[in-house]
Amino acid sequence: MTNMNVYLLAALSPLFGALVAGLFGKQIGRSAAHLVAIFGVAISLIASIIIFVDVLDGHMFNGSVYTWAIIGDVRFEVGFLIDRLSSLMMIVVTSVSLMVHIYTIGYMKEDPGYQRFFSYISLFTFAMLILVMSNNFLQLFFGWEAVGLVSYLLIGFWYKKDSAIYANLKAFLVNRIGDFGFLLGIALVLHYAGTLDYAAVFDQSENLASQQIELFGGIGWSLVTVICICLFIGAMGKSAQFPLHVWLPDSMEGPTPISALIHAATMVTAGIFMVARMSPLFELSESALSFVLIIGSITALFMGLLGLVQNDIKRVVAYSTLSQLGYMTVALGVSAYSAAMFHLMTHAFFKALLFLAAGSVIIGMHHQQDMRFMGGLRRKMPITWLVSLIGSLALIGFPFLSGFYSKDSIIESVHLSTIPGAGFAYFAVLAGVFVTALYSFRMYFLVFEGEYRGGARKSDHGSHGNHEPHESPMVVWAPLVGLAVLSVFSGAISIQPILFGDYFQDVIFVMESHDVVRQFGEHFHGWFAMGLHGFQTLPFWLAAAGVLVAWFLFLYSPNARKKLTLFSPLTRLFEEKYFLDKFNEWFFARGSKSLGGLLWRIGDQKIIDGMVVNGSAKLVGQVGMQLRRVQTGFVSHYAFVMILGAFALVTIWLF
Amino acid sequence: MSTHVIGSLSLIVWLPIIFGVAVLLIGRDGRERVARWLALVGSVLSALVVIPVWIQFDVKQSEFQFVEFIPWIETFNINYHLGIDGISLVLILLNALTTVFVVVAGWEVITKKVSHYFASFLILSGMINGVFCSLDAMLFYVFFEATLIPMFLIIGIWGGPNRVYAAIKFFLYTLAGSLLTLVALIYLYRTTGGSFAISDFYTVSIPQSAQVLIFLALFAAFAVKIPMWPVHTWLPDAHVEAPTGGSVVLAAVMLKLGGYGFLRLSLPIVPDAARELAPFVIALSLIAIVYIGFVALVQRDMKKLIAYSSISHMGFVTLGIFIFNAEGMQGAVIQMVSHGFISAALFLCVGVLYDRMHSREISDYGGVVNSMPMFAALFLVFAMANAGLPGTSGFVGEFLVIMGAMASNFWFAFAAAMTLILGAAYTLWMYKRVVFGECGSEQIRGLKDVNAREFAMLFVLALIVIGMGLYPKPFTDVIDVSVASVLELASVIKN
Amino acid sequence: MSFENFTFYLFSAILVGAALSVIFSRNPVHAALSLVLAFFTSAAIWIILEAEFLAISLILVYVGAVMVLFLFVVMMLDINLNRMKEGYWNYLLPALVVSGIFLAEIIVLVGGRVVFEKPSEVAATITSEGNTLQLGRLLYTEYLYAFELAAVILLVAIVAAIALTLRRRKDTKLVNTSQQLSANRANRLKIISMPVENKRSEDKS
Amino acid sequence: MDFQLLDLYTLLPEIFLLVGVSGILLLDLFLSKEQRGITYGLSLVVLIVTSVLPWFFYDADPKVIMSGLVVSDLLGAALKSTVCVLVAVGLVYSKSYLLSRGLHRGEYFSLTLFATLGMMVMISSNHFLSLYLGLELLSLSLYAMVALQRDSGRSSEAAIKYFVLGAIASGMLLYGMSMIYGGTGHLNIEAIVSSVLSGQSDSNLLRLGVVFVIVGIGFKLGAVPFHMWIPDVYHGSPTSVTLLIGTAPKVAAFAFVLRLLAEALGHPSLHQDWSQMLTVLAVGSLVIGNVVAIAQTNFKRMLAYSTIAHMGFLLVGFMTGSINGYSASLFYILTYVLMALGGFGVILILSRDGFESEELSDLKGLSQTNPWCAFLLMIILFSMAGIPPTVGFWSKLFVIQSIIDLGYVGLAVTAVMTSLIGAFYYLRVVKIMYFDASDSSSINTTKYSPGMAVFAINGLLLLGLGLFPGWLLSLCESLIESSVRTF
Amino acid sequence: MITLSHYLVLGAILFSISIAGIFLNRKNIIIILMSIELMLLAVNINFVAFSHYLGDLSGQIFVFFILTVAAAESAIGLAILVVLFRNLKTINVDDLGGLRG
Repeated sequence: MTNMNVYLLAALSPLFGALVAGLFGKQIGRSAAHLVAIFGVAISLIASIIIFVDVLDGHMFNGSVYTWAIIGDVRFEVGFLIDRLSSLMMIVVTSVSLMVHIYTIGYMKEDPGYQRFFSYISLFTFAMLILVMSNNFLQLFFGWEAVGLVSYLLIGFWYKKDSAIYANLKAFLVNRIGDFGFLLGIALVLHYAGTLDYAAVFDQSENLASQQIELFGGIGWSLVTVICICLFIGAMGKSAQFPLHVWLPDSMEGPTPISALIHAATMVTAGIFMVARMSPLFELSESALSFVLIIGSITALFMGLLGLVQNDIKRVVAYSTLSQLGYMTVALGVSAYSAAMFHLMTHAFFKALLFLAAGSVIIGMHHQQDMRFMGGLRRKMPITWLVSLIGSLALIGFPFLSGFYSKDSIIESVHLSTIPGAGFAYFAVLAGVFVTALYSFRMYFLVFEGEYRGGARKSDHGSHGNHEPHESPMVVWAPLVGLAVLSVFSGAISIQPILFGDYFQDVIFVMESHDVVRQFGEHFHGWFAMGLHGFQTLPFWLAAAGVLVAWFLFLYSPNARKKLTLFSPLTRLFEEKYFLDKFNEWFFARGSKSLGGLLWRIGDQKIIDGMVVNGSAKLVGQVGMQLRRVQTGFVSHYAFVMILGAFALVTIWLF
Repeated sequence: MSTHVIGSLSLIVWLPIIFGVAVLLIGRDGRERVARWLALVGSVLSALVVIPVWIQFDVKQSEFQFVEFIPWIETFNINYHLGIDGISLVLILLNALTTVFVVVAGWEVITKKVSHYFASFLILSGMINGVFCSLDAMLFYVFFEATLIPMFLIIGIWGGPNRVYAAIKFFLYTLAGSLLTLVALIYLYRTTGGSFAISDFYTVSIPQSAQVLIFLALFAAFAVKIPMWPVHTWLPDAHVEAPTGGSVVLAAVMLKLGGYGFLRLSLPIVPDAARELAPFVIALSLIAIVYIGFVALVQRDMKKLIAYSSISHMGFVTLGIFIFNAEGMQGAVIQMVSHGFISAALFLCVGVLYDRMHSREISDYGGVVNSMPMFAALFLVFAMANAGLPGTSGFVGEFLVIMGAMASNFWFAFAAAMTLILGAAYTLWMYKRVVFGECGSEQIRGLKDVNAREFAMLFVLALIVIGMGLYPKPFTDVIDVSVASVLELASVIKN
Repeated sequence: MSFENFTFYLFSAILVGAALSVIFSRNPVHAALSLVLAFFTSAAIWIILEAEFLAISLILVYVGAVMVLFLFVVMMLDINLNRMKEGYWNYLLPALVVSGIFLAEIIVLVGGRVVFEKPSEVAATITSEGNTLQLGRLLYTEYLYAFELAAVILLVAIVAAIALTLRRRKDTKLVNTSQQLSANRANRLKIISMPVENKRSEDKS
Repeated sequence: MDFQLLDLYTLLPEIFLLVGVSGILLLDLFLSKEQRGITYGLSLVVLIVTSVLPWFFYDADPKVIMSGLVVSDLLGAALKSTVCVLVAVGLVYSKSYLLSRGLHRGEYFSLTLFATLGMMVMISSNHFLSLYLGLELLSLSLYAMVALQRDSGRSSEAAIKYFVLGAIASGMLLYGMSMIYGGTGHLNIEAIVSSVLSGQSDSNLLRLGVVFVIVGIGFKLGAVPFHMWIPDVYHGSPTSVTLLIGTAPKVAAFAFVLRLLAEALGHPSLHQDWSQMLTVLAVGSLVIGNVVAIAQTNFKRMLAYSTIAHMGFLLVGFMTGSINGYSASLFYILTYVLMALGGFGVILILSRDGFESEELSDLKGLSQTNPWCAFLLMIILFSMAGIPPTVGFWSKLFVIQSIIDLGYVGLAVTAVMTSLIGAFYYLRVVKIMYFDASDSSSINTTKYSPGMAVFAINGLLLLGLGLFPGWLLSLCESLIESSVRTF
Repeated sequence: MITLSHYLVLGAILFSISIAGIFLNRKNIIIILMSIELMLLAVNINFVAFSHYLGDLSGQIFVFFILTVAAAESAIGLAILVVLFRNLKTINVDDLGGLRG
């Protein structure tokens, strides 16, 4: 049990940092706050590494920390499940988080909410660790919602900005839609399995698979399919899968480190992690897998397309993130969980890199995010340029870079898969490769190559409009370099153990008939060979074509773009994001408000209050006023009534 | 079961009332300070006397504990019969704490008829404890009804502009419900052959048709009190017009009388009817959860919004009770307690704003965080708790009820889970409009952040809310056996 | 038709006629006189019923005292007879319908059952002593309590009537000499100070 | 004829009262206006002594005396003293009101005492004749008292209405009594009972008699549709007289109803008829009383309608014909008169020279000008509305309990639902006192006066009885059990 | 042969006439008072008749007291009427609508 202390240390030290920075931030000052926070995360990283090493030695842990509640026969526990999956996630989370912490020192230097920010990101790290270390659904949900909360806080970090507070509300609500499904999934699990503990649930997975549940008028649904789809709806929210992706681009209103940490590297991958964790359930339902696959491929392709028309540098990266999350989801759909996890890891590094680099550009540009006013930054920000290039290449899957290994594995897995929807998915991921290259290098060329176009907007920038772009301070670029290194090498060194070794052997369960990774592994002859082979594959040439087109349109002959009127309806469609935002705004936001107004004004005020409650009161009052008139004041009328009363009594009772 | 003639429970019931009367007598005009301090001492002492009971309470025992028995009206066998189980205990605790908060909240805000104000709350608190302790149906009813009077005065005297309408509506609405209950109780008295002891009601067998009528009569009172759709419309008015303390007690404790009534009377006394009519109640609860969620979305008045949110949350309580399983029922009880703290806190937050701005309109605010960061942080905790965020007490109840509902029917859980979205939507949208953004006006820029009194109050509440969310086991343990015994009683076939 | 029958029907007819006259005559004096007639005839009927004492007291008390009082009040109060006639017939129909049905109902109930019943034999046996003597004995023995109460009631009537109607006239010119004598300078003449009026009138002009 | 000296002992309260009132009447002739206080004081003394006397001369077992005209029992003793106390308290309330309105006269006090005597006669009567005479003694005194404020058109109007309707009601009651006499051949209650029991009675005549007796009772209590006099008389009379009419005579009327219906006509064959009739009267009273009260703006008039409603409740308990029902009704009437006493009393306390303070709006902001008074009135109002912990709740509860015992659930529901309507207008008064701002400077805000002291006791008694109603209820039950026979 | 019923019917007729009188007279209170006297007369006829046919004198005693009380009642009633007339200068029923509602 000595390990328990390490686990607790890993989980709680960021919380400690968060609390200190948050509650006492004002008192201890800026540097003390960031020191505490970084210290907390660093300890957590070290602990994670220790745990990782321990896990590699074969020490798994599944146990409870404390009992949350006992309801009837069900024990709700808070506990840890430390295995290869969670320890890998811990490393990813803590390392990216540490980089982001360090980077923040420079990025947020002048912000008045400096301590608050550190508190939030440390808190986020804590929440994410709770999520990944959980050994049961309840705690998973705790972490799940907690990261949502911190994401809400961070997107709205600049609470004076209307767009920011709009975006954070939107993010929270869209996530809540996902959580809605997720919670239903948990409820189903609890009801049918009688427990929320992963291991106990997985033990009963066969049993669950054999059951049916009636949802609509007597038609039986496979229970496990319903559970998995419900759970996956949660993942769709958190991992921004179509159509619940709408919050992610808007979340770029938050400070850039957040975009890197939350909206690229860690939080959005929670869904992927969760599905991988639930592989013993998902494997039992082909329908659910197909559903996952279709959603993933739609996201992978169509969200990438949107990246083509964005001008905000962060939004391009955001759509790229969406697209890459789609790739991971596709991998999940074809049961290539390990490939998904692999891509998750590499993506965490290179996407964090890209985001932070974009942040660095933004710093250099004095918080100018519009790419149309950039250009030629290669000379002015050499380090940023270099790491961005590396990141972009990794993203488009240039051989030997980390992205190449993970993405190619996914594409290959899809190719090999036979489950329904795989054909479409294969097309989508291939097309996605071209699109990825196109928007990545569009961004690259617009930002770093060509001439600097920033002068035009000088007047807009008021006080510091005259500043030339400059390289960022070291606290900013040092993490970039670190991440760049990881982006280059992490793929090559880890593909063997993660995909084809036995790394996920005990953690991820894949049915024999679905095991595309194993089939793919039969052709695998080491990372180097794969890299070399990469130059001959279709994806590589698609990517190259993408880069070329980008070069042509955005660097070589910008005027050619204007001639492409053919695509203008498409451009509009992309610019309006398939009109999804407008639809949501109209249907969900406006619709529920008018429904609420209707129910309130008509239902509550008119019918219940107006007619029934006040109506009856008014009725009684009016009857009273009318009856009052009977009391005319004339004594003969009174006598009349009395006599009539006597008359009535005689008549009724004696006849 | 040992019987005391007089003991801790009497202390719990009568101490606040005695202090209330003392405040009334001592705190004349010009002696407001004395009234305040006496009220504070009274409320704190009343809360302290709960502690020994909490400690001595045997969580394993399903019988009523701390029983006291004194004949009261011997002709009709009406007795002063007190006793508690776990469900009562947690609600008593809630009530005792809420009273302290209310006293603190009204400390410097109330300047008119100070002694009356504090006395009303103390007396009310004692009466509510009385409801939770009563084992005699008539005693229960007396306390249940008597609570109307102080609340009526609180709303009417210290309330907002439309307070008269609200107070009278509150009174008559709830009275309308409970009058039928009275008839039902007397009918039960007759059926048992002359006993008002609730435990005798549990054992007497009643034909099904009578059970249904009794159930409906009891339902009338408790549904109005809790309140359920469609008899909820008194609540928004009462909440909006009541002074902060009034809203707090109303939301935090008085609504719970309804839920408590269901658990203590409806289910065990007429189990067959309860089971037969459960789908009906569940339907109403679900309508409440969803319908009211939508209605809350369009409210422009903060208090009204919270009031509607209360109705929606109380929908969880009735849902949890009427799905007849341990998760649901425990969830319902936890939800009652947790909602007590959360809604109290939210109303206190609104009160804090109202004291400064004298407006409850959401549109009058905006950017409060700029001038009141501390307040904004605390407010956020409660807003999130109201939205049912895990880690806060608000989650526990909703979670358990949804879990319980799933055992009953997928679609019940589905509709109940809608609150995840709606609750977040209306709460956070309000939070956004009130707290975030640029300062809406100069007045907001000049707002002072919470003072020590307000901070202490809200901070303690925040600790409770988070504590209950992270570690609800102490609460669930206390109510576990009691819920089990209610369930057992509710599963008996009596007709 | 025996004499008894004849007298009964005759007096009954007069009684009913007089009663109708009471309610239909618009002049209250006529009504009062009709009522007197009704009392007389019913006294006659009571004599048929061998209640001589009551018959006599009916005439003494009612005709002698009560009806005189009525007439006195009628004459004393200045009543506008023309207004008495307005809207008189509007209520005739409901009055006749209700009282007609009422009558029919009562007749069915009380008449239908005992119409063939013979006069009780017992009734004849007690007549030897004389009605007045019997009543008197009862009144001062068994009904002493009631008798005393009746006395109290009459006392109340006296007190009430005096309290209500006896009054000291407000417009009397009676001089209270003691009050006049006790007057002094202070309460006879009151000097009050008034603001000067001139200035205001100057302003106005 | 057994003329026993002992009988007179038993009648000592009545005799004392009569002697007292005669003495006062005489004495008053020799008193100047300034010395009227003596009359007042003496009247109080006489009442108080009279209220004590019954307890020395009652018989635990009902004993019939005065050749069957009077019954001496526990119930009679208790009610007699209650009546005396109520009248005395009423006088205390009225003192300043009477002074300021020229009613502080010997006639007023002697008529009050005569009325009291009438009530006592009613309470202990065992014979239709004494019932009738007691009733008339009471009524005649009251008619006169209503008109006693001679310069007020309003009170003379009220008096004539009261008189005309009262006389009609007496006529009907007598008609009914004559039918019962014809049906049974007796006027003595015990003789009637034995005649009914032996089956020698003529049921047609008897039933017709019952109907008319019900009319008379309905009028006395003010039950719909014989209630029409109540609002006008309550409203038009000087408030002190309203107080008198609204309190003690109700107790006497209860005894009257009890003697007539429960004792004389309590046989199941008759009970069946009159209980149904009473039910109709009760429901009508509950509905009309409560509903019309809502439309009132005058406090006295509102209380008048509320009286009608309360009498409905009383009849609900009475119609059961069971010991439980009678005791519940007795409890109801006793507590009701306490409430009515306070309700009218507060008008007297708050009135001053030239100002009646009888409009509801006169009570505006009473909680600021006279908080203690407002608080007490609030207790009274909540008690009238039947809200625990005031005694009004228990009185309603016991009545409902008695009818549910016999299975009249529908009637019980009607009763409670109408009392919901009733709650509204009582609340409105509380609202006016507590929630509205004071705008009337005319209200008498004197905080300490004998009336105020009595009022405090009165209000707190309602609260105290609400907390400990048991003893009064068992008292009522034993009173009823000791004197009402069951069939 | 004159039976009890004859008298009872006569009483009933008088009673109805008095009721009709009360109904009919909206104008003059005095006539209403007279109608009430008629009603008492009807009652008295009943009592006397019953008393006669039952051979029981208590009925007649009752009538005796009714007469006494009626006299007292009339005195008070007329006194009130006088007071009323002094105050309002009318005894017309239709003018007595000051208290209503």
